[in-house]
Amino acid sequence: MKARVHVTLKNGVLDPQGKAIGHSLNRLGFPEVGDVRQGKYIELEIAETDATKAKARLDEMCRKLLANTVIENYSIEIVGEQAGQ
Amino acid sequence: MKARVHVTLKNGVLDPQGKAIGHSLNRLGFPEVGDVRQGKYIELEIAETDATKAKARLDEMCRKLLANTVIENYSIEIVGEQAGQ
Amino acid sequence: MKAAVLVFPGSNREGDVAQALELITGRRPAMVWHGDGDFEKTDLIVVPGGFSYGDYLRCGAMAAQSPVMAEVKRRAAQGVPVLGICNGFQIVTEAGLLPGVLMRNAHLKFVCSDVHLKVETSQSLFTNRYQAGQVIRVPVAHAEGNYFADADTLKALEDRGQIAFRYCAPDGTVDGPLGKQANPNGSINNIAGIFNETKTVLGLMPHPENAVEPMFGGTDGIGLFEGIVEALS
Amino acid sequence: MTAAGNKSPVKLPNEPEITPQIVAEHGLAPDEYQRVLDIMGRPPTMVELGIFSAMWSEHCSYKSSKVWLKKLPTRAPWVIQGPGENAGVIDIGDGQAAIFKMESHNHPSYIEPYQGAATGVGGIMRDVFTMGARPVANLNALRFGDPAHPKTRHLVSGVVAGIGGYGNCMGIPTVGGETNFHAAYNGNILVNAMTVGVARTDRIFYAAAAGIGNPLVYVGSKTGRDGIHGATMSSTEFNEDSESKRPTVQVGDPFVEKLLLEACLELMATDAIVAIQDMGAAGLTSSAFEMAAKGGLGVIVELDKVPMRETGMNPYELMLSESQERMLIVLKPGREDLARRIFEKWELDFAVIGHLTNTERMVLSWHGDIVGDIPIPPLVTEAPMYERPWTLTPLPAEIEASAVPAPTDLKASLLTLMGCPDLASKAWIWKQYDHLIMGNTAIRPQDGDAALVRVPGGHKGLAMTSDCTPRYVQAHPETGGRQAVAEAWRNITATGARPLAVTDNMNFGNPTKPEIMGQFAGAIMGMVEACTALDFPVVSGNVSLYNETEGRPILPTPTIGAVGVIDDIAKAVGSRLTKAGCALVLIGDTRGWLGQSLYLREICGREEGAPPPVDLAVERRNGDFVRGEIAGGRIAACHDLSDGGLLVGVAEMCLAGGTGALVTLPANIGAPHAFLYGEDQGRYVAATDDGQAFLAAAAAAGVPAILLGYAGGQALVVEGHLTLPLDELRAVHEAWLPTYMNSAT
Ligand SMILES: Nc1ncnc2c1ncn2[C@@H]1O[C@H](COP(=O)(O)OP(=O)(O)O)[C@@H](O)[C@H]1O
Ligand SMILES: [Mg+2]
Repeated sequence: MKARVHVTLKNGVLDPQGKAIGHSLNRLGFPEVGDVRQGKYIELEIAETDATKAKARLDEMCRKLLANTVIENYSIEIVGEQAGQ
Repeated sequence: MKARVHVTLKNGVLDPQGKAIGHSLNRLGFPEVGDVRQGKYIELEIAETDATKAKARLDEMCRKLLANTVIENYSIEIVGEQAGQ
Repeated sequence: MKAAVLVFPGSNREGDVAQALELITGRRPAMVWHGDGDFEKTDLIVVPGGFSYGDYLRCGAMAAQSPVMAEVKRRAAQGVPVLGICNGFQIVTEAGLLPGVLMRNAHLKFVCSDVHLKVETSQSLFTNRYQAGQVIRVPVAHAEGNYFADADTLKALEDRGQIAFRYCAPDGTVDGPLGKQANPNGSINNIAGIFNETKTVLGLMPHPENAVEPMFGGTDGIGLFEGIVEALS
Repeated sequence: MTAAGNKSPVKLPNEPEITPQIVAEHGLAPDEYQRVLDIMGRPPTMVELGIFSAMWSEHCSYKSSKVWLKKLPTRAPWVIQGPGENAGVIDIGDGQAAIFKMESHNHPSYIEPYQGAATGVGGIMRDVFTMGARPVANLNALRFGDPAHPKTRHLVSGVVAGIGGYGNCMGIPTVGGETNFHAAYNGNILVNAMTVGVARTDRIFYAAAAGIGNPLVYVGSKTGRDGIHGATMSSTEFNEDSESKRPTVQVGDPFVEKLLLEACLELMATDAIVAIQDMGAAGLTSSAFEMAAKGGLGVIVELDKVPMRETGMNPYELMLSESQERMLIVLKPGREDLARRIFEKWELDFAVIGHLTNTERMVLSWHGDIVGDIPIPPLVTEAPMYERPWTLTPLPAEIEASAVPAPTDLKASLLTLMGCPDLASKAWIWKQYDHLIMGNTAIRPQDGDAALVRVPGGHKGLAMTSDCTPRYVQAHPETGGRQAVAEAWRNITATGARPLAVTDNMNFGNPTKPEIMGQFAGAIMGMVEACTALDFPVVSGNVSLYNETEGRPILPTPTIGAVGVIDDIAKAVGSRLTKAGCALVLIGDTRGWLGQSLYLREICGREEGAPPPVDLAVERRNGDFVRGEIAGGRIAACHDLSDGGLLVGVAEMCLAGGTGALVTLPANIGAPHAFLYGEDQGRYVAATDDGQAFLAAAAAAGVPAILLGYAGGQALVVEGHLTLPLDELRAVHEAWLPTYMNSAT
């Protein structure tokens, strides 16, 4: 199955990339843009058919590697059986 | 309002990051992980109340700055009025 | 003194630090491959600079999970000194040996240049050859050296004297616009390097190993290595 | 397996008939296609057509340039390998060799600046380490469009980040280069990357295959559909469309290349390798072809064994993919396991994909069927070669100094020049490059005319530089070609090193236009003269043609990369003025040549006149003298004079070392602005402890030299004309590029 993981910075953690993007957008003629935060988006193919099991495993992956829980939150989404293209 | 943008590599474009993450997960005891692709996830606050207008502006932002359309696709999602937390 | 330098796929300053250690200690350090969960007993473990695993995902994240780092953590807990330089700082931080995190430079660009550092304390095995308040010049070369820690952690670091080096102007100024200008990456409180609580683990972004010969970057980095040698022999 | 002979290969499902349109899309002219039919004796299959197209592209075949390149001098007693291999090799003594080359990635960098530049750096490093060298330094020569052009900022930012991203991750210091801006590059930037490596002279690896039956091994990354037909693309002119029909861009993976470097060097330390060749432009096609052709052998490639990144790839894609970070190796028999272990340790793909034959044919098999079968020798011998018509650019009229107005304010004019895009500090660029890693960088960017890097494990230093003054070449290609070589030679000399050899990167417009071909021819003529006169052979190089947009060509840009050696690096000098009290001596004749000068362009707004002439005998005499004085320890700092002339040169020395200077204009110099800003060639400024002794030595050597003044203080002073505090000068010099890059589009 396929899973999607979002990794985002916790509130209160400075996000230099997001800030720079916001600045650039303002400068490029998008004054309406306020706060910008940049995170990561990861798509994974997983050889597992049980969604609950998959979710538990993904949780472990996030804690072990995909997110740095000192500064980041993560969220997991199981997309379904379809093979990724 | 708040918007979410996903920027992902086009099909067929090499994703060194995703590849390395996949390898690393396999090594860390997650053999079930197959293909991994990494993208960007951007949250923006926008001073705009009309969702259609906002979407058009976001499209422009993506083409101008947020995505590199030579190798990346993007998708835009308007989340609604709520202030970002 | 016997030192070990870890080598991960993508490490690239392991040669530089090995060369500096050899120059100063007269002894070639052991090079330890990342897959080796067990390696010879050593007096010092160096985690060198580079782009371990391409610095993909987060700098140091993948290397921090390697078998060799599990062993490093065990030995660090027993008091074996660990020196993490640049990517090594990122790795030991990701591995939990030091608090906080190294984020993308505030200007988002890689930066390679000489910087000035204020030595915050001479009371450590790494800094005993320097005076507290002394200014030294060494290079930095990184894209993610923007040290960050939450307010409580930061306060604890400051209160316990765990700050090792701060970026400063050539005259030692850390505060104000001069201090801000001297900071190459936007790190909080101009932090360039920190200790763990027992001051047996040092992580720093700058490269003292590239400042050990007069013609090749100056000699201000020598003190760090000499200090370690003295403390450990 | 025997070669299929005349038997037609198997057609693949859905394989189209070759139509004139398909032929044209492959960049083959009708007469070229006729030649394909004659060689094959039958219509080619798609994969065969693709192979002809790639091999006969301008990029791989040098069909327009070969007749001219042959004229370059390539020999000297210290040349181990001249052009024709992956990189040039020179002997630097003590059993060591320097291996180096420069290569362009112009078109890809315009389309996708970060990845285009990054993969350019990756490619040139592979060219060097494939020969057994560990890279010790990178350089890059960049030409961008007008800073005011809407695309320029984005291109600068992406290209610089890409070069840094790749080189920094590899751990190879990027120590030098050059960066110019000119509207002629608006639609066609130049990204020329150079790598210098060091190897033992008895451990150099070549591409020529040998040993019938020996296994052909593929290592590195998997093959994807990256940049298919990149080689063909870089051989055709750009038009408005090419942005929309962007081919798949190659993405670089510097992490994998770092592993590939270490794995290759580890394998090279064994005796397993017969031949090795990186997969660059035209990927598997050109690498397999070149190895077989150089060895006079044939090869069978079992394409289904190639490691693939994507499903459903076909032979055509596999042969033409330009996926990065791949190498092809011919192993000695029985060494497969040893090699496999090394590459697997480094987590790289390894596959035996074929073997050598005695047939002189390239046979491609796909799941047991023969899908391609091409005779190798005619592909090389029958490759198109053109003597394209050419008309030389006439020498423009000389511009007398009296016809050029003096500045109303000397100080303002100096500040304008020091802050103009071509002369402003490029620190914003080179600070994004790790120029210190490896701990061997003795002269950093901006601290000398050439970068100086210690040869690992000794006291020798390698000096390296890249130079070209395109506006001179445009005005008069022969003079410009001569000048580019002379400036490179001079830059190396100014550090105290002996200039040894050259790599070039010939960037020009559409060669089917006689005036463009004439620029090429003229530049080569000038280079031939200069390389010959200065004993400065060309050992490697690269040609990039069709650098035009909408019919507007770039300035002709024959970039010269050069390498020299100094036996005792401690004796080298940079251009930093650090010692107050030193005498400043001007070496070489000053006529006050303002034609094509930056003064004329930046202050008077005129790009006119004949470029400064280069007298090669004088160049050599002056340079040999300077080098001798440096060796004798009588020079503390030295700077060659080029862009901007004398006053700019002195200002750069002051800024680099943080010491001011007091200059007193000698009598009888004519117009001061011509003396101060003229770009006469063959000149240096040297700082020396004993000015009088120095002048006497110069006189004895027949070298013109005059005392200019003294180092000291914190201002640049030209007595009676100018007093400029260094802080003010520095602010202007350093502000332009960061300010430009940080300002809104
Ligand atoms: N793209 C670049 N990459 C690295 N270094 C550069 C680049 N462009 C300029 N530099 C450095 O900036 C300095 C000034 O360049 P340039 O004016 O071309 O020098 P020179 O006139 O002495 O040849 C040199 O040290 C050069 O190596
Ligand atoms: Mg130059």
